[in-house]
Amino acid sequence: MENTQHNDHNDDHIAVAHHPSYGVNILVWIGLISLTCITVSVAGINLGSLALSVALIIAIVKSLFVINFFMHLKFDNKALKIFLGICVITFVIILLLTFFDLTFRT
Amino acid sequence: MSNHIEHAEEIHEIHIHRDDFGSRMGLWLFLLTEILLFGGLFLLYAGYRYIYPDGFIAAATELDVLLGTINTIILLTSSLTVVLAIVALQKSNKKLSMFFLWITVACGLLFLVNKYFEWGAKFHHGIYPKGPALQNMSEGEVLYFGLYYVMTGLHGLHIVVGLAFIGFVMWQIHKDIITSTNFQKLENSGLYWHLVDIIWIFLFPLFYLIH
Amino acid sequence: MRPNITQQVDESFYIIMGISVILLMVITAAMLYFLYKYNAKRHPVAENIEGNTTVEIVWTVIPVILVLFMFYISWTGFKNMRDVPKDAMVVKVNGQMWKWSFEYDNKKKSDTLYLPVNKNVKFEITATDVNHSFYLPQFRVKEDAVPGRTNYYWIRTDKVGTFYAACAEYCGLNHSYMYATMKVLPEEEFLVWKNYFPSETGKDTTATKTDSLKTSSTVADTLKNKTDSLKTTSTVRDTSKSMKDSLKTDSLKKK
Amino acid sequence: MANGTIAATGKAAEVDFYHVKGRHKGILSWLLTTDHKRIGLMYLVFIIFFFLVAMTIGVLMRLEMLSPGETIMKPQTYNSLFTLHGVIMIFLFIIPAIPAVFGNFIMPIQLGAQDVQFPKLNLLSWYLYIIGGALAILSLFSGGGIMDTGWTFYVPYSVRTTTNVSLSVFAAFVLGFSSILTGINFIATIHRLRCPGMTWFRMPLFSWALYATSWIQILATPIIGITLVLIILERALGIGVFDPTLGGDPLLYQHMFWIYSHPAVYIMILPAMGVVSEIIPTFARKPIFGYVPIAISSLAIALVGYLVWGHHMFSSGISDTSRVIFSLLTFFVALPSGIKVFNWVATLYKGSITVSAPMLYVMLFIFIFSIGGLTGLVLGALNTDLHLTDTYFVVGHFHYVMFGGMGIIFFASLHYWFPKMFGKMYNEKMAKFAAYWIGIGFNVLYFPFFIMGYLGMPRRYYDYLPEYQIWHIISTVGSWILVSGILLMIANLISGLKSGKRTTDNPWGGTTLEWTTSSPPTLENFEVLPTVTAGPYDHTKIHGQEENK
Ligand code: HEA
Ligand code: HEA
Ligand code: CUA
Ligand SMILES: [Cu+2]
Repeated sequence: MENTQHNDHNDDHIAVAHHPSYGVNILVWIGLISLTCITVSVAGINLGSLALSVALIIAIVKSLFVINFFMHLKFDNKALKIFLGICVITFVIILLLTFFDLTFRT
Repeated sequence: MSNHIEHAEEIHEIHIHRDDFGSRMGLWLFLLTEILLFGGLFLLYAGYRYIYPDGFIAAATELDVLLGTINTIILLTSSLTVVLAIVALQKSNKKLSMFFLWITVACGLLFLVNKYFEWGAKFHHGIYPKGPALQNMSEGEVLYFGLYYVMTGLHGLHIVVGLAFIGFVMWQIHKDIITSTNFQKLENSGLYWHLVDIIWIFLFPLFYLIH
Repeated sequence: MRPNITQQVDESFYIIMGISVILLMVITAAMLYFLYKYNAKRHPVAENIEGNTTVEIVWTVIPVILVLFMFYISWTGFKNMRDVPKDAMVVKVNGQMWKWSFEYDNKKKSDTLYLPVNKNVKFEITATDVNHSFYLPQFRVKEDAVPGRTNYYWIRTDKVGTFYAACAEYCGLNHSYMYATMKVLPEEEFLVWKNYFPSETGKDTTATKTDSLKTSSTVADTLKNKTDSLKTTSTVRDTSKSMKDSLKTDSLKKK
Repeated sequence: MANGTIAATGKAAEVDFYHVKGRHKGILSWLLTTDHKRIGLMYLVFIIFFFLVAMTIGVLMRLEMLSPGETIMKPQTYNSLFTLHGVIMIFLFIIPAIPAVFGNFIMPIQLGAQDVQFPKLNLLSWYLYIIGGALAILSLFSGGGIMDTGWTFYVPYSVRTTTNVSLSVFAAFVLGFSSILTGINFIATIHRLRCPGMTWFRMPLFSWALYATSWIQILATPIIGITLVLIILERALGIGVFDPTLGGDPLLYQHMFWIYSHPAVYIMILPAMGVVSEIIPTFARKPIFGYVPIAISSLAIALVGYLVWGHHMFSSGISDTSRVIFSLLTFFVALPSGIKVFNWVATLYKGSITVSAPMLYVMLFIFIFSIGGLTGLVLGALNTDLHLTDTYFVVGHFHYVMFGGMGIIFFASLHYWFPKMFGKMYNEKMAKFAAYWIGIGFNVLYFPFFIMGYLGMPRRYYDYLPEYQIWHIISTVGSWILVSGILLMIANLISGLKSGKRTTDNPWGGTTLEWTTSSPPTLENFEVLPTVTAGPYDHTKIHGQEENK
């Protein structure tokens, strides 16, 4: 058993995270503002049951922008991505299992 | 299985070495708890919205979409300025960095002022827990406003904490404790601020944009 | 006929418990045996065993089978429990601090639960203030009484006799005194009671209860008080003489 | 000396961490310390304090149950006492106990680190724990009297009762915060501070267990935090979130409560399982059987533990579909625990076993925890649970897993790491006697609970029908046996602390890194940072034998 296994103690090279430049960030911001406008105007249209999904999808896209660029997760260590993934999956599981109760109640 | 003995003098100084990534990891872990803190509330929201779809739609009409949109834009902008402050500091432009942070603080305060007027208007109309108007509303509406106050209130509290964090960081930048090579604290305050922003990104459509 | 719920619960219990006891004995026996056999005195040099994939698989797969079996047993019992027979008689149960009250399909109300024997009975359970739980220990089943919701279960009354219902969800000061007496009567007697006797809620039970608390007597007394009040009802019943006679003989015949 | 092939140069040059001259002196050198060992010990003092308080309450409750009707107290007192007993045991004792004390003290050393990743945060966790405890105590003497809701705080009762729920609940909230910060600290420590060569699969199993535990702490605790805040808001402001008269759904409260509190039971047991995996190889003189399965099953328990909270709500009226799903998942959570038990027993096979006090406690644990866990299966079964839920059967189940599982292992850890922490040794004979005595008392105390429960004795009952009295009497007598055993154990440890023999650095022949430092360790734990070249439980070269190889 040689010491070949990856030990994330050693990857200090990403200690200082890479940040996108001014320009990229401003572009992301423009995207976010546009998405806000879209979601507000879409809300005016009567989409029925789709409305919630559309609103949520837009919100998810927006938050992905913030997470990946503003919070530069895209350029950061893989461990942090896994952490966030675990957290989101946990939340989804909780939601799902609770709804197994709510939707099947008599 | 090698059994050689390593003399590792060079690691002896490990305790003074700075671990930016470790610090960031700690903050991310904390953010996860924040996500789940609000997650609990989102779970309640989902449950009650499922049980009382009509009440929620009726109640949402009471909120001012314009005000909500303005607040969204304010928060998104403040998020941008935090990032720009980091980029500026990285480029050793301390003045510019401080300037961006001031904008962030201003945006945060503006957001709170808006919220204050929004809540004030609701209170004025008797829409508050045990308030006269709320008592005549349907169950779904009561729950909607209960959650509205709790969730936006908790979010507001996070804004306050975020502002305090950023204020502290600004003071340290001013004192040159945080510098272009040592800015993890600024990063962390930024990460926190973005999370508060993300939560708002979800609160906004869920409360303001239901029809 | 449908399997009896009460018996099914007991069966599941004994099967799962039986498997568990065997597992426990195997584990404990192995442990003690190893402690004895490989004691440092008897076995001074340990062997360097780091694991064995085959046994890992074995003791994963066997428990999987066992737990699936346990799940299956309890699930069949559960399905029976939730599937109320069509002919079940409905009794509405209401819990409040700290008494039970019952309402029958003819709007008749009572604090004592009278039921006909050999009948399927469905309880529709709710509460007015806080959570309670309608527990019939002798029938091995309970379901919470939650304000704003109606839960249900059903039982089959298979013998005449006196039973009791307890409150099994903590509900405050007198939680441990929240009993109701349950009388299973021969069907005719039950019908007479149901159709000819006045509603009797809130008659004396709460009073007795608080009294019994004050004098800090025991639950047993409380229950006895209730049975006493039951007895008074039956003396009332004696007055409706002609009916009584016919019923008595009938019920006797049945037994 | 498997895990610790280190460059051990001139030792004893440095003094141990008790005698280091720091910036502060006297009591301040403790209150302002950031040393993980000192913080661990400070936790130990207060955790034992709260444990004793709650145990005393437990004994009082048993006295009350000696006879039906009033024995020594009024119903309101009893209701407050079991609430207090539950709240203190859960939030102030069992959740922090092993992680905060032994996790803090031992885990960084086991990883070959000098401290945790965030030492200041560690101290903050301790202060939050103290503040939470102080608030809990304050709540007894203020407001409308001692809370009487049960440790589950079920609405609507918790919103209606006039007792001091808000403050107690706030105390639990603060304690939750403390627990979260500890979790964050441990995860970061395990990711960042493992010494060179300490790969994930060379980590001692105790660290693995703490890693899994920390994840549960981080991901589950916030949910209870917000739920408790909602109770406070509901009580103080009448905000409608759970109140059924306003349309709220009490079952959603129960979901939120158990989304935390079920995973929380694995916060309690996982660290204990980690300790077991440390002690057994040491005293069997051989590597643990199935290192990888045990490590992975810790993660599996953490994961599956998330999916089963509904089994506490089988009788509350959740949908039939969800009951079936939750029940099935509950059965699966037994598998990883089973794998651990089997591997532990298999480790004994062909070992060279010394049954010292810690080992004795561990054997007791395996027996008692198995009973507790297996009765958990009866509760997880759909139809039997409807009979047994909220009866003494449940009370029996959870005392077997909590006290018999985690509590006993807390005692085991005290005995196992005692020489390391204090550099002294207790009286081994006495310790073993106390362990047997505790084992007997424990079973006499709690086994009757299963019988009573099956016969239909509901829990949280101040008063009961005379037919149950015989079981209550046996159980109360058992509590006296247990009390004497625990007092004996404590007395023995204290006298060991005062006048015990000095020990060597490695009295048990352990192979993990903490046994390579001095007892007690120096401030920075290691003279020279260790480098690890093999797995944690390699006994082939125990102390002194490595040269011969
Ligand atoms: C340390 C704490 C702890 C632990 C580890 C557990 C472990 C388990 N618990 Fe327990 N439980 C509690 C603490 C704990 N519990 C508490 C505090 C309550 C009550 C809360 C309240 O209402 O106040 C409770 C209540 C509770 C209930 C609800 C009862 C009710 O109110 O109706 C249920 C139901 O499913 C349950 C099930 C289980 C199961 C299946 C496990 C499993 O994880 C057990 C797994 C272990 C084993 C199975 C034994 C070892 C394995 C073998 C010997 C191998 C062979 C076995 C097979 C695979 C078949 N528990
Ligand atoms: C870790 C968890 C833990 C532990 C260790 C214990 C330990 C004990 N518990 Fe526990 N118990 C709970 C957790 C725990 N309990 C929980 C969560 C509940 C549910 C609460 C609820 O319903 O909300 C509960 C409920 C509960 C009940 C049910 C109440 C009811 O439903 O009506 C009972 C009844 O007998 C009981 C008894 C005991 C006893 C006798 C002990 C014994 O172990 C105590 C043994 C005591 C000693 C051995 C003391 C020795 C020491 C001293 C006497 C020192 C005194 C000196 C000084 C202070 C200096 N407990
Ligand atoms: Cu009603 Cu307990
Ligand atoms: Cu559970």
